[in-house]
Amino acid sequence: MAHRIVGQPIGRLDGIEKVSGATRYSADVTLPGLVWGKVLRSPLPHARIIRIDTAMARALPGVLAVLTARDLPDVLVGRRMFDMPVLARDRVRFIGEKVAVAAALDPDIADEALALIDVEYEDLPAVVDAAAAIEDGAPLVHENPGAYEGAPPERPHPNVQSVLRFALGDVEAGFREADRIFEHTFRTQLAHHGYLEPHAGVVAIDHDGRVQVWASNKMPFRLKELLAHALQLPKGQIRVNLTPIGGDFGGKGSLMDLPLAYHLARVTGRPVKMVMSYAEELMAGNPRHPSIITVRTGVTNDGRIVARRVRALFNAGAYAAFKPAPSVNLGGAGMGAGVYRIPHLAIESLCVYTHSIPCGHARSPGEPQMVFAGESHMDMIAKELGLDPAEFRRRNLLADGDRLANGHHLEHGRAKETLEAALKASDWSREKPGPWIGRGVAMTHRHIGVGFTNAHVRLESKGTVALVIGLPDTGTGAHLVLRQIVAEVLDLSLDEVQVELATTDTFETDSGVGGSRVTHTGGRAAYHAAEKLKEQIRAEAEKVGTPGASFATIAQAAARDGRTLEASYFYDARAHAAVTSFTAQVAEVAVDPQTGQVTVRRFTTAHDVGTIINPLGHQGQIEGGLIQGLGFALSEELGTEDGRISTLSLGDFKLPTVADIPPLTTVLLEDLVGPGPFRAKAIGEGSISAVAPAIANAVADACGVRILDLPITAEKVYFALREKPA
Amino acid sequence: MTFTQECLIPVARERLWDFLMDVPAVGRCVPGVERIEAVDASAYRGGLRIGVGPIRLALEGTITVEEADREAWRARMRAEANDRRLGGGIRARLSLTLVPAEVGTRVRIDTDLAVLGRIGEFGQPVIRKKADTLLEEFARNLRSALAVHPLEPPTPEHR
Amino acid sequence: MNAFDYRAPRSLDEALAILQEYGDEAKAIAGGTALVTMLRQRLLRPACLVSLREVPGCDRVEATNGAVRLGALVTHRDAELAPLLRERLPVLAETFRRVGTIRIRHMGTVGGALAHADPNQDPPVTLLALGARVEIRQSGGRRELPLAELFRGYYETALEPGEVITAVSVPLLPPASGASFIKFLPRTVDDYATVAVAATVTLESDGERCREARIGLGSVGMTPLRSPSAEAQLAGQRLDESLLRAAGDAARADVDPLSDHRGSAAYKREMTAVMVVRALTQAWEAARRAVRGVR
Amino acid sequence: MIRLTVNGTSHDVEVPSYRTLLDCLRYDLGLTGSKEGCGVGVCGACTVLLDGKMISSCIALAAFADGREVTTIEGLAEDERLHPVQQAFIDFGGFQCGICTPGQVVAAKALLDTNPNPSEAEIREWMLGNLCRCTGYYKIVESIRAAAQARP
Repeated sequence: MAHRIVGQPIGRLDGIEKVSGATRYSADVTLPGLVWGKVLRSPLPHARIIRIDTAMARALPGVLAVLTARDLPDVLVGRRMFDMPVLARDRVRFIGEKVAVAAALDPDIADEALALIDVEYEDLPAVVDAAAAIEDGAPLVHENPGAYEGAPPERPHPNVQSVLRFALGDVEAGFREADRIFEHTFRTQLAHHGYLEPHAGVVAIDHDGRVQVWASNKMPFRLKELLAHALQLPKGQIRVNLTPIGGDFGGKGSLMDLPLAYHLARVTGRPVKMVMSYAEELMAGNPRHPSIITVRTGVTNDGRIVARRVRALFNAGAYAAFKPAPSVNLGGAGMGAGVYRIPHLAIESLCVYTHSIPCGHARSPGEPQMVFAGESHMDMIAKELGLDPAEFRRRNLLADGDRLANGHHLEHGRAKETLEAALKASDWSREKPGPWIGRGVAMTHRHIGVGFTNAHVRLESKGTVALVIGLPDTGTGAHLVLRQIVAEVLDLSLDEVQVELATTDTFETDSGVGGSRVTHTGGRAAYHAAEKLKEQIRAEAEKVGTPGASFATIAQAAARDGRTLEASYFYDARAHAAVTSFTAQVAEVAVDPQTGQVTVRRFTTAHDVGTIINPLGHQGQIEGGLIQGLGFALSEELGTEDGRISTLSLGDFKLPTVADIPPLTTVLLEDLVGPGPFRAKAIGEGSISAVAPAIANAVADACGVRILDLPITAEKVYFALREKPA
Repeated sequence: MTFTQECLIPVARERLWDFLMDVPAVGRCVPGVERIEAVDASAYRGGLRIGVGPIRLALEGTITVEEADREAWRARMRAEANDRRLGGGIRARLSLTLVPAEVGTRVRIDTDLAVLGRIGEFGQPVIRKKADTLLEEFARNLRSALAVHPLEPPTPEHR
Repeated sequence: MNAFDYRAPRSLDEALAILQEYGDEAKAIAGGTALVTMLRQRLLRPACLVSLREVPGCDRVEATNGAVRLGALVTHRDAELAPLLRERLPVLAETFRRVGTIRIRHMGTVGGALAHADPNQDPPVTLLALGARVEIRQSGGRRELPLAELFRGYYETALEPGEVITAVSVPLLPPASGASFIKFLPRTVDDYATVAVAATVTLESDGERCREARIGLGSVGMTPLRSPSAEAQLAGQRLDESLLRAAGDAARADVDPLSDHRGSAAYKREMTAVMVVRALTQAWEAARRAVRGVR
Repeated sequence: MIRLTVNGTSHDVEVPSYRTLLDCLRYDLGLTGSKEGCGVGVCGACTVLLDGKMISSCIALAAFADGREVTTIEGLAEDERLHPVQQAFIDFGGFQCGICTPGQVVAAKALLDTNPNPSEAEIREWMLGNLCRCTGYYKIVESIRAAAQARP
């Protein structure tokens, strides 16, 4: 069916504020009497705190307060598993853990105060390597993690945070059916999200004790619950005010420094602002889990996969507190199955405690790691079987009815069409333009996110409609998408629909932003609310009796007998649909044999999508995710030495620049079968995960070396080339 | 970071050992050490000023002799020092081994060094190089303290 | 940052007087890109910052006899765009163009960068190869140093407290010469070099034998370096590919890189050889074009 | 005390010696459009023009601007009319979260001031100091090209 506004490439209507610097992010919130909080962090990976002396710091002019764990209630915080203190109490467990906090008139004075805090530590043995952490006799990161609120029951070793399993068929029997069995081990790096807005928050306590919060947090309603728990206050006493977020990519769902800001506000009687420096982000944000992934696959001689076992070891760091999923693990582990029909499958994902930076969710959590391993593994097998990598994939692609790792039977699957589209657009079968040039293909697919969202629509007296929503804007343009949906349903122009930001007082709950859910859950909530309002308007129009009466007339008619036409809808989708979105990507790279430098000459990305509500925003999601994937593949790595992050600025942790991006071809295969409004699917996490393996496979094609660990640096390729038998 | 350095001191092992066990005396041979006094039989407190590039460190801390085994000619000590103004410090475990050489005694120093806080953010590799120059000067001072002339330059090596 | 006394004198003499007064406790500041960053990291806590930004007369690019003289306060961007430099020493203009980003080039000054003595910077590499000299002033005194003698260690120079660099003068290349600068960036284009190489080749009038070749190296030691071993391979020789490769191999012996996120010491040593060959090849071709009178 | 002219308005501000130009703009003058990202001059979120030249205000002291002209993102629109670069960033998807956008827009404006019709290569070279984590840059380049064409 044809739409008026849905499907239009409309520019961002919130753009005027954003391009003119008027948008107020959390760090921009200023209040009378506002003071600054800064955190003192542990320089040691594991130590007992013997003594903290804050006297000199407190004596510094301009300092209003200095707090240690002693001054705070003895509570543990987290998103799902509550294992992290707000300030280290008796022990520090990673370099960068917070041990004290100071409030001062400006951030430099607060910083100065931190240097005057005297902390006496007793070093304790530390373990920073995930594999070493689960050996017998490894130093324990936590004495009894099982006792923590929200801790999963299974714990093969006290340093295991959580275990997540996916299983199909009988994997041992499956391997017995195999003619050949291949096993490879892959490693991926620790990597920060790279959002350019460091965590920021402002907390103010009203005279009536009401706690006002402005924070770079994408789940305001969950934040309210978590804060109530952390601060031991009734939920009703906390109000989170939605603020625009300067990039999330999975990283902005935690409490971060907000409990400290509250306690400083409580003690100083002033509003408190806390903004992390980027060095703090890189040392103590909640980056993507590094991994060691072993994939073992049994195939028949004609190239059919019969069995696969995957074991993923994620170095989760000192605390599980940043992981939001009930499993306290990474759902992306399920992608160990790839986009393939695997009758007998066993995936085991371990998140392991170490004395290093606690990791969290990052755009498609766990997937770039698993897809790099799985899709590199596929090419390595294809090579052994003497099959074209694309052909080997063809023989094993998921088709309708096949079971996914999560047990669903796939519906409307278009793995094959997506692959063929990418191959065609990338000239896969054409001869390569020269020596040391190679092509690589990789695929993935992703579910459409689930969750629950409230939407409220109200007909204004001037005939326009206000859409009240509790989803903050993380940058994706979701609010515009929601406006398009409401305008479409009510047959209004876009200007006639305004988005009104809720606070956490407005609605009972909302699952917030994340997991490729917003267009689906927010969109459906807005859609159904608009449908309800449309019905009321129709009924009201009949009462008025003037056919074709304007919305303004109708609104005023209702207003005359004291009514406002408005409707709410709570959309709640807990179970993933059996529909997913497939991605196929092809990288063409050139390798400099003298240096090992890899240059991506062109990149092709093909996506199996639903109805596209805003093509401009949709393409923006594809391009942004893809370049994040490029950085993950080639340049982004948080270097570590004995648990200390050694890349503490964006001068050392290198994000791609505008001069590093390859020529890009995008292919979209629309199929109107999504669970979202107007049969939309999701796109936010579709383009990131297959980039690294596509490049790794292209490098292998170009020069015959196989890089098993990310990032694919020139140095790794160079030395691999040197060791390669001529 | 761990690294190993060696230097040759052209005196007999016994004499060198006895000298090295006199921590304040040895301290005076370490470039930048300002004062060093005994806290108890095995622990000493002192101050060290060193420059890494433009950064001037004023480290205050303690050295503890954890083991002095004259049979094995091996001593282990732990050093902890902080710079209050910069916010940061160092933790070091040193193991000294004396091996007889053709001429005099070869001192082997195995160091496990952690540079903490802001100082560490400046660049660990540099600090490793810095340790070399420190050892060179230390060896030179040691020789003159023992009133001998260098027979060969110290030869820092990394493993 | 800590609180400090900020002074912005309007004459060089005044600046030198203040610097002398404060001695070790003062830092001269111009562009501030390096210094303010280190102040923000609280690695430095000077009692006084003496800004040279208002000091007149140090921001000129001028031709002196047989050389181009860059005032210490000339920004990297000004140097990159200076017509005189582009015409007389294009390799140096190109080197400045490769520094960081345009924003940083608008801020960072020629003198400030040299005083900072970061071995990962680009301009010193080419300036070393070109045999530049630095002019140094202090209250009531002046001296001149070959650039090579300025660098003493990692971020360490021969400057005494109270001394500032006022200019760097760069001799023009003799006839029948060519020069090149290569910045090897395997990660992202805004990164510091993994290895940077500048090369000059001067041919005999016959256009065949190499009279002199000079090689500057960056990011491969505690300071920017020359490569005497590689240079020795070439002086007086008939150049060919194998000789250039020999020079590249010889350059390995002159470097002592630090391992960092841009590459291990071993990799940087290997890349030194590769980039020296590439830089020499370009410089040699340019020199031959010069002989043939082709521009 | 320093006196600086920001977007055409002169200000006398009393600031401590250590105040960065960025903090001075954001907290002393309330112009929060310029952002602090990396804090070390790499990301470009704090890009402003000092006497017409783009710099990183996060590693410039406020004192550097004493007696000088500063242009920030707030100063680009002329009597409510958006600068062509600003309009193009909206129309062509040149931003998503918007945190880097003030820096991108100021840098792009500075580019078109010096080079009204830049090639794609020139756009890339000029803009490589402004990081963006949302867009992957493709639509930023498109926006700048479009702005160049839109200018009279």
